[in-house]
Amino acid sequence: MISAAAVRTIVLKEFQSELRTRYALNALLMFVVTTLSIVLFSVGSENVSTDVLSGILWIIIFFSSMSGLSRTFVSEEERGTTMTLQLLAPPLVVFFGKLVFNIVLLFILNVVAIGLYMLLIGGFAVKSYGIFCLTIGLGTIGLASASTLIAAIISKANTKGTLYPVLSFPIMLPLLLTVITATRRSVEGAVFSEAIGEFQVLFSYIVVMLAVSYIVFDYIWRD
Amino acid sequence: MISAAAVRTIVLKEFQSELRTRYALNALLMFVVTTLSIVLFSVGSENVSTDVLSGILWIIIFFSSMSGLSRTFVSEEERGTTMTLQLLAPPLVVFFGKLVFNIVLLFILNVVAIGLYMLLIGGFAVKSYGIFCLTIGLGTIGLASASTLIAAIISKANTKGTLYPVLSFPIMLPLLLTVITATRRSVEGAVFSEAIGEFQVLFSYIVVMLAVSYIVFDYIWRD
Amino acid sequence: MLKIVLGIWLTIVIVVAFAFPIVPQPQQWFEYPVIPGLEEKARILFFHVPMSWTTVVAFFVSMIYGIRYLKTKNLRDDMRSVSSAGLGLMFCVLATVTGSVWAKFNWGSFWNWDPRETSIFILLLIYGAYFALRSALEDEAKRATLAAVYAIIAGVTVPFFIFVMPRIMASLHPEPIVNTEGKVHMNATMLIVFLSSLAGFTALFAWMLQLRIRLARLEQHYYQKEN
Amino acid sequence: MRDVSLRGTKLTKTYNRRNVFAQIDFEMSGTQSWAIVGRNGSGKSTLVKIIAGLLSATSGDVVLTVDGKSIRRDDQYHYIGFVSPYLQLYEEFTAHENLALFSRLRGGSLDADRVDALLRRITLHQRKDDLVRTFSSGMKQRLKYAFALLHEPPVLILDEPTTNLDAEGIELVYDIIAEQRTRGIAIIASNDKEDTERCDALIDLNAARTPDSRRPA
Amino acid sequence: MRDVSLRGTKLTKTYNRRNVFAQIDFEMSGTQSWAIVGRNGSGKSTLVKIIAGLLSATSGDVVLTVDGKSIRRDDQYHYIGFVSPYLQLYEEFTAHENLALFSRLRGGSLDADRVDALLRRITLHQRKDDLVRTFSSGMKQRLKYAFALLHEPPVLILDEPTTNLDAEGIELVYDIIAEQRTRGIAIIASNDKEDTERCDALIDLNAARTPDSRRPA
Ligand code: HEM
Ligand SMILES: Nc1ncnc2c1ncn2[C@@H]1O[C@H](COP(=O)(O)OP(=O)(O)OP(=O)(O)O)[C@@H](O)[C@H]1O
Ligand SMILES: Nc1ncnc2c1ncn2[C@@H]1O[C@H](COP(=O)(O)OP(=O)(O)OP(=O)(O)O)[C@@H](O)[C@H]1O
Ligand SMILES: [Mg+2]
Ligand SMILES: [Mg+2]
Repeated sequence: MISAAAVRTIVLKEFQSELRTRYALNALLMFVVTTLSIVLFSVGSENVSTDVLSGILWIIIFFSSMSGLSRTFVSEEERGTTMTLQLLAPPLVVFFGKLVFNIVLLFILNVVAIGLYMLLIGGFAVKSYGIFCLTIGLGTIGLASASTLIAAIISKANTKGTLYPVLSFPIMLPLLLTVITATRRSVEGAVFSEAIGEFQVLFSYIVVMLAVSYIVFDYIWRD
Repeated sequence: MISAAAVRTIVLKEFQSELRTRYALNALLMFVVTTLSIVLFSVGSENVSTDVLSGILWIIIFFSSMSGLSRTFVSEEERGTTMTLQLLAPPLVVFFGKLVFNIVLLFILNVVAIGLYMLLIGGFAVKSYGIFCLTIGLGTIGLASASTLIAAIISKANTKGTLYPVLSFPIMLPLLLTVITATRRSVEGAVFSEAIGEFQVLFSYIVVMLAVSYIVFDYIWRD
Repeated sequence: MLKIVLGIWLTIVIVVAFAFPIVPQPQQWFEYPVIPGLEEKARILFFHVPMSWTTVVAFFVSMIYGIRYLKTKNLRDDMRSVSSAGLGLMFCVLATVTGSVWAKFNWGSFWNWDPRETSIFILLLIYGAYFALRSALEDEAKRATLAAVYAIIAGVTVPFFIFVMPRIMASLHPEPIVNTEGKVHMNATMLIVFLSSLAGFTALFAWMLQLRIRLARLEQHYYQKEN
Repeated sequence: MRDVSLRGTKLTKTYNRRNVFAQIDFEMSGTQSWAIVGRNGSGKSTLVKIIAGLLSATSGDVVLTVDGKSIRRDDQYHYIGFVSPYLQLYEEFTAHENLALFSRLRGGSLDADRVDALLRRITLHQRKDDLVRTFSSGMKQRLKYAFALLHEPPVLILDEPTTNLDAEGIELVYDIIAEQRTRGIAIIASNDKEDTERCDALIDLNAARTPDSRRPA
Repeated sequence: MRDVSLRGTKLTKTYNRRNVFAQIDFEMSGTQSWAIVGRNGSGKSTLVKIIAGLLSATSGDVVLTVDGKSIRRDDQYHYIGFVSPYLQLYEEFTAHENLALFSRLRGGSLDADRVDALLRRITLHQRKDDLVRTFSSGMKQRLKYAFALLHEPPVLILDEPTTNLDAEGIELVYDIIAEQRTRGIAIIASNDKEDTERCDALIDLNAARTPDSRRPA
């Protein structure tokens, strides 16, 4: 049984800690800015297909999530506070606390990234905003739930930083491919019904991920 | 005065530690593979301009280095071994030890990454190898020295967190932009004289970085 | 005993696979029909598909033993899980290599992001990730647990690929023979050989797995003798 | 006062095939205080972690019973207070923020008075708004006691209770232990004779060790 | 035996405007052993870090003189041995690998015999090929002594020397201190009376504290 109050407390703690240390936020923004400008530079003048553009957008987001979200559990592990948390709250409270925090964090990140992206890259003009927003929303949640779970796993491993993309990419690929397609559709100005398939995939992906997390997190969290 | 023997010992220690934690081996290679395939997925079938291709190549390298090198000092700080090192060797020995290690690591990484990149992406065929190799060489050293210094600063930054992005981004960018241009030239088959400008930039970049490191490292390293 | 039977079985499959001619309108029982776009090259079907099939099987076997480990906490199950994954990785590489060699002759290039190539490549990545994770964990119990967990996570994402892939990229692959509409391009002979090859490879996998498990167990005993 | 009992049966812990200890049984109940002793590396911390549910035993199990019904592992945290050198609080927060966080997580809402009382008791009240990062080893150790006592746990587990503490701090610890014995079970794992001599019962891991396990000495 | 002296003049440490201690003077030399005492948070560790050159004082300075000539800060590490709870060795290496590394860094080459002798002395010889990560708190503490003694430093600084150690381990520490007094200076910062009572001289930070500095109590 999970107490909502406890979950909220965890989320708040994460935010407070984040504001104190600015660890994730900085890393996130740095990656976004850096990659964006590199992409900008390399794509430069020529006009690339919307395919590639929406692809690049999500790659940026994926990598930024790597530098930011991947640390949620790692930081606890490194500071040795995992044990403290285990003594304070049941596993699932911790998980959902972290999850919610990650979703919010990633959402902020996405808004920034996409804002800059649209601002800076001319070729990338969204036509059907309904699809676009829904894609961002579902994509964020999906990405966050997957990364939270993977982050929990790598926190126990030796090679944390490098391991994250290695583990998460195959898991997130179906998600990425789907959001990329959906994004492309929104740029090409498709009508909602065309993108319904993608949304079904995204939705079921989220459900499955959460279900699995619910079952396996206990094994990861406890030594 | 810096003892070469001591520097070598530090380098060896780093390698042993990397092998122990399987950083270099599995994870880092899988990392490159993953990153590459991500790019391949997004670029997919269609043929992109050499501009974009050389840009992408360095994005991959940048990410790999970020996930690998940026942690050289952070890991000491997190494990609380900074003090131990301070009691074992003078600051500059530590710095050059880490630097050499980073250069070697990054170089191996680059060779692998570039090898795979050329193998898998048809559009990316280097014409003037002289320029290409020199770019890789200088680029590696430059990237390594920059990340080593930044890594040192980050390691202390947990108290003053905001420093990281503000710092590393402007430092890295000029280097990246230059190597990307140089790489593009090599793919377009430019003659050496055309790329001389880039090389001058790269070279002076490295010199400046090392000079700065030499001066400031002591302050960073000591509390 | 088992291995002898298996040996004979596979030999027959191989011989038959290559010996029987491929003709436009098969009259005799020993003739294969022409599959448009494959012609003579169709013969690799008998090896290439079973391999990729075994890859998938191996992965799920590994996952199931993983789940069993989480239940029993018995390191033996983990050992089985790893062994299966190891074999899976091998078959995966074989399928990819045979596939790409084949692709070279059929499509003119070793690699083009065909859905099935992509899917097997992802399996390759998953296997790689699985072993990367294992090598990053020292404590046996922890390693076993997390590997199992990862196998499960990867397992549940596989179905998504099956659904997602076709939607986003056109296949160069010949009209699937084991396809959804269930229309079969093979005549009886071909199907029989194909299926017996499939069975043969699966049996081969089972046998090798059991070998590896025995080996691992012996190593363990040896280790225990050590200290 | 709640009636608690803690039963361990055939507890064995093995790391990569090397036994730390094997077949340990104990039955703690009522208001007893138990000492866990043994030389360095004998397994005190390991055993204590297993009892607290922070580590799973290789075989055997621990059952915590409160007021007649046995507690699921997921809920154990609710009945256990734990202090040890390898336990870390949030260094980027102040002493007060830490305790406030814990109090919220435990009770659902902040019990300001209790937090305040505890801060005074561990004599960190003037420093309550300084970051834990800036605390001295002893001050951190004191704060851990506040962490452990916040919810008045029926089971209090102390690993090396007096490390880093000055005379005054040690007195405080002994008070806490004495007080705990009026509330429930106190488990003390320590190398320091003084810490353990007052206890009612004792688990000696030097004795419990199985021959196949190597020892530092 | 080398002739060492360590002079501290007007040492003051202030953390964001709060004095930890002020105007501390001392003159250690020959073969003395010095005790640094004071309640939790009085500044023992801070002072000790400053003496070891791991932390810079806000004002005042420490001068280490060996065989008549004073040592630059960058070279101090060469003459100082340091043991403390907040010092960490490389956990991904084995005990032996750690010592080998240190020996190489210090001497330029591995002194196998010395490493071996030290491992025996701290009774970790059987465990020398296990990762430090898997060590118990006391085993880690023992290893730190090997780290500090490897280069037979003229100045040995111990912060809370006996934490985590069992009776046998504590004996070992007292031997080491006694031995150090035949070789040079021993500085012991501790909360435990027993550790410090044998010392020749004493710095009491409770006394040295300036009124404006807040104290935990
Ligand atoms: C790198 C190259 C290739 C790879 C990695 C590859 C991979 C695979 C995989 C994983 C399967 C099993 C999927 C399934 O059973 O549904 C498969 C089946 C098959 N492949 Fe390929 N393949 C490659 C090239 C080719 C080529 C060049 C052809 C023929 C032109 C081909 C024809 C087939 C056929 C006919 C099947 C069986 C159809 C079916 O099972 O639905 N493949 N391949
Ligand atoms: N980084 C820091 N920033 C601010 N204040 C600090 C910092 N480090 C230590 N202090 C303060 O300096 C004082 C002395 O700390 P120190 O660790 O030296 O105490 P100590 O004598 O070692 O205590 P203990 O016996 O508990 O180890 C404490 O009040 C502590 O809060
Ligand atoms: N993660 C681990 N992997 C392998 N061995 C371990 C691990 N943790 C502890 N050990 C071993 O288990 C034994 C007991 O460790 P533990 O920390 O419980 O000892 P302890 O009684 O607490 O000693 P101390 O008095 O020094 O704290 C030690 O020999 C240690 O090497
Ligand atoms: Mg212990
Ligand atoms: Mg101290």
